[in-house]
Amino acid sequence: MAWTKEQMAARAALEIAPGSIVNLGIGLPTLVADYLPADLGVWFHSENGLLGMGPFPLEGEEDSQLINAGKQTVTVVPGGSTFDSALSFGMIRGGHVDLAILGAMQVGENGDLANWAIPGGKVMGIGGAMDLASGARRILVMTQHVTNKGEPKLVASCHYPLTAPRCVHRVISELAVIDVTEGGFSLVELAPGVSLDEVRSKTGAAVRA
Amino acid sequence: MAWTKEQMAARAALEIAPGSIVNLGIGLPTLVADYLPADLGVWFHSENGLLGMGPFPLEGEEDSQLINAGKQTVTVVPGGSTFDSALSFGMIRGGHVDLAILGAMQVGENGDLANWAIPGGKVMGIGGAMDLASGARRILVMTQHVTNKGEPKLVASCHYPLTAPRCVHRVISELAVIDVTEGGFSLVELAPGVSLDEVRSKTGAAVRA
Amino acid sequence: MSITSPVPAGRHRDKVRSSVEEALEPLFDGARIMVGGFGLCGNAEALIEGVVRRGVRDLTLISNNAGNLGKGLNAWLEAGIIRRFIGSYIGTNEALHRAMAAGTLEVEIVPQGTFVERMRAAGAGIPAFFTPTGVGTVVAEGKETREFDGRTFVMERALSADFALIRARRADAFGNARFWRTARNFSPIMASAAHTTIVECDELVALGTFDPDDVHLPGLFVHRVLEVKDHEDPFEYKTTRQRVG
Amino acid sequence: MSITSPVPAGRHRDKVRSSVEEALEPLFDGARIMVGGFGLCGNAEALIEGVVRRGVRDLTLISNNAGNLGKGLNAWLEAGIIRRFIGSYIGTNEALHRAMAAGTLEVEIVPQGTFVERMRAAGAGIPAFFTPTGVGTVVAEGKETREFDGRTFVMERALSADFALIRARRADAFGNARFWRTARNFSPIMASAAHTTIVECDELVALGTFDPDDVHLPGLFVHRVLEVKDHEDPFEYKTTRQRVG
Repeated sequence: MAWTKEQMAARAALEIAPGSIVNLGIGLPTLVADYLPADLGVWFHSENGLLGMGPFPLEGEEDSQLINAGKQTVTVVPGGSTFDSALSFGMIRGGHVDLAILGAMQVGENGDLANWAIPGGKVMGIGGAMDLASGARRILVMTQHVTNKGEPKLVASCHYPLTAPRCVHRVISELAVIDVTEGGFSLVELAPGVSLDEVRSKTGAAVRA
Repeated sequence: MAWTKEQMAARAALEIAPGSIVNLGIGLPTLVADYLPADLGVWFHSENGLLGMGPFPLEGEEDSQLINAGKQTVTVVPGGSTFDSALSFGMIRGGHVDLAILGAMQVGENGDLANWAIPGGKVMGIGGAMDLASGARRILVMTQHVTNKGEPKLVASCHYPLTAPRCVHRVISELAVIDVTEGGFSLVELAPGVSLDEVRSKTGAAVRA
Repeated sequence: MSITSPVPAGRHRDKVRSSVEEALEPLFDGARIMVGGFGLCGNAEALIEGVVRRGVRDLTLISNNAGNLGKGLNAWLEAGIIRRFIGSYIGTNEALHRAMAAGTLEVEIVPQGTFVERMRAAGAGIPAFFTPTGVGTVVAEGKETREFDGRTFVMERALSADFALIRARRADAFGNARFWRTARNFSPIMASAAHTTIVECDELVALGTFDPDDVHLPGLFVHRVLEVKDHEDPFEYKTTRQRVG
Repeated sequence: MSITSPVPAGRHRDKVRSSVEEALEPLFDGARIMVGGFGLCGNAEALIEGVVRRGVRDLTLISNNAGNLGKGLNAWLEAGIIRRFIGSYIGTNEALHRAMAAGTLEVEIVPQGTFVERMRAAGAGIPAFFTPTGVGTVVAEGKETREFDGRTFVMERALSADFALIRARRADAFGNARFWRTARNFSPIMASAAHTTIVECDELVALGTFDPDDVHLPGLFVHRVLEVKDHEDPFEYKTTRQRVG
């Protein structure tokens, strides 16, 4: 049985080292924060200028000037700090963010990431995606294994416009955890009740087991 | 009669526009601040990270962590701010400092400035001199007209190592105020009782009058 | 003594303006205007509205977003006064999607970190720099790339503007400003990259109110200051958590 | 579920150290060490002294100055543990002049703005940038120069280090730090450019003491924190004015 989004988030949470700096992308990755032990000593970075991002505020305590990169109202934990965008992206590009968890449209077996534009589709913009993909020390992708149309998102070679080449280290889908290695995709673990054959049939490149 | 150092400073003070940002070099230029009307709205920048530098502190009020670029204790005026050196030199290089008043070892008739090293002499370092000379919008030099050995400091071509090429706009010495123009040195005014002939005889290049 | 070539008075006194109209007086057609804010957070709301009334056009807008939900900079799109937009994100901005589809607007999309670093470079006198961001993507197409220590980087150029419209929580008469939380974002950097920076603050305070160590934007980067007491400060997405227990 | 390649624990917890010796434990011979401060102002005095006792040598010292008046980093010069010095100013530093004359020390003198911008670049992931400073001087010799918009610039490279020794007024256990007045200078930039940043603070405060808007150095750039209650804080030139009336 494939993982739910919440189970994917819980699985992704296990990838976060104690005492690390983590940036969670918009959408699915945002859920990961809910599955971290409070005493893990993890600091969340939001590229709009916030380190030490806390959970959503209680109703009535929202501050329109305290938001995350998805423009959602958030809070700041004790020890958090705010700063301008130049410093914020200096943190990212300079390798001070240990882990970024990002969504994906396609991941190539060489680690290429495409997550900002579909040819012929509406351009949504780049935002901080390219900086995160090329700057964070480790890139974890969280994504559904196939598109709404059933097409593989893990592919031999991305044909969507790239966000960054050769940047993805690991992918967590609802079916499996898969590493990007020198030799291509390599299975790390399967969701309960999911077979390697199913993963392989839904992946657009070879998956080593 | 040649100007005293204090008279040179008073003359240099007239070069400072109301409401401008001014950086005063170490030594002679430091005196200029004493000759500015308080209501001129001038803000002094010190490249070690201070805007709105005030006068020396009263005895007993010195703070070892509040100094100017000459490492002298200073004060900060209401509305002043402190910042890191990257921002401070961004201000200089980015053209946000309207005027720098600097000392000189040699000034070339093309505006070249040499003020950091004498060949064969002790190297004192560069400090902020090169950034100021190439970054401030206007460079005013305050200097004795000749060296201790009687050699001209305003020369046809600098043979001391340059601080920045073609950067000096105006020179104030104890004898005269001289502009650097397309056509070389050009007299602006003489100190009282000083003759053009004296200025010319002590200058290592032609001086137009 | 006479000064034969008197220096013109500097721009660092008498900065306080008493109306939006007065603050925006120097704007001109075809100007390049930076507007601070991340989405609707930290927008100079009164100045943004004022620009439409001011009647300038053919503007280049340099801002991370161009409004959203019909708010903020959407007003400029709807008034048709923007010829070109340089920013990083479009998302669900329907007004911007419409203008792009209609072909009335040139759009240059830049990675957000490159966007702010280009402005930081302009403000700091750096004409160009190398960054890893965008290498191997469309962003690097037509640009110079280069290897340093075995990794490839792309050269990006400084990005400056004629004006920056900035929102601050508090400012003084010299233009020293402080921002609140994530409303700081691009604003202090844009202030450094523009020829004329206009700050709209919630509260104008006396010179000396700020501790020198706590000025987010030194007044040297600011040329006009306007107090605007009431702001809408719209929420883009108001998200909350359940109160436990 | 099992993780087959567990990620190593990050460096952002348990940063507080209880002695200079413990704080300096990771140092090694041949290390490149940045030391904050402008002259004697804002020096990490206890860490500087501790490095001599630590017994490492062949160091590259990256600091604007290298002490003065027999104080501060002069101790490193006198102990003979520096092989190379990168900074901007020597001035009346007799210990440095002696070491240079004796030929025991390589010295690289860099314009101060270029010095700090190179470190800022290293911290911000920028491998190289162009600056007007030094063009037409010995500083640009052997370096690539290039025209942008009719002006010539020189390309400078990022400058990083193994360690940064930083002095702060106050810091918390995550390493968030605040500086006092002009003691800030190069310190937050060096913290960003070093692999391991060690902060010596006058006062260790509880997490949450600082307003988030007023953290000068976010703890993300800091790896070890040490409280040192008593500092000499020497004056380099104590200058005063007369009390009037």
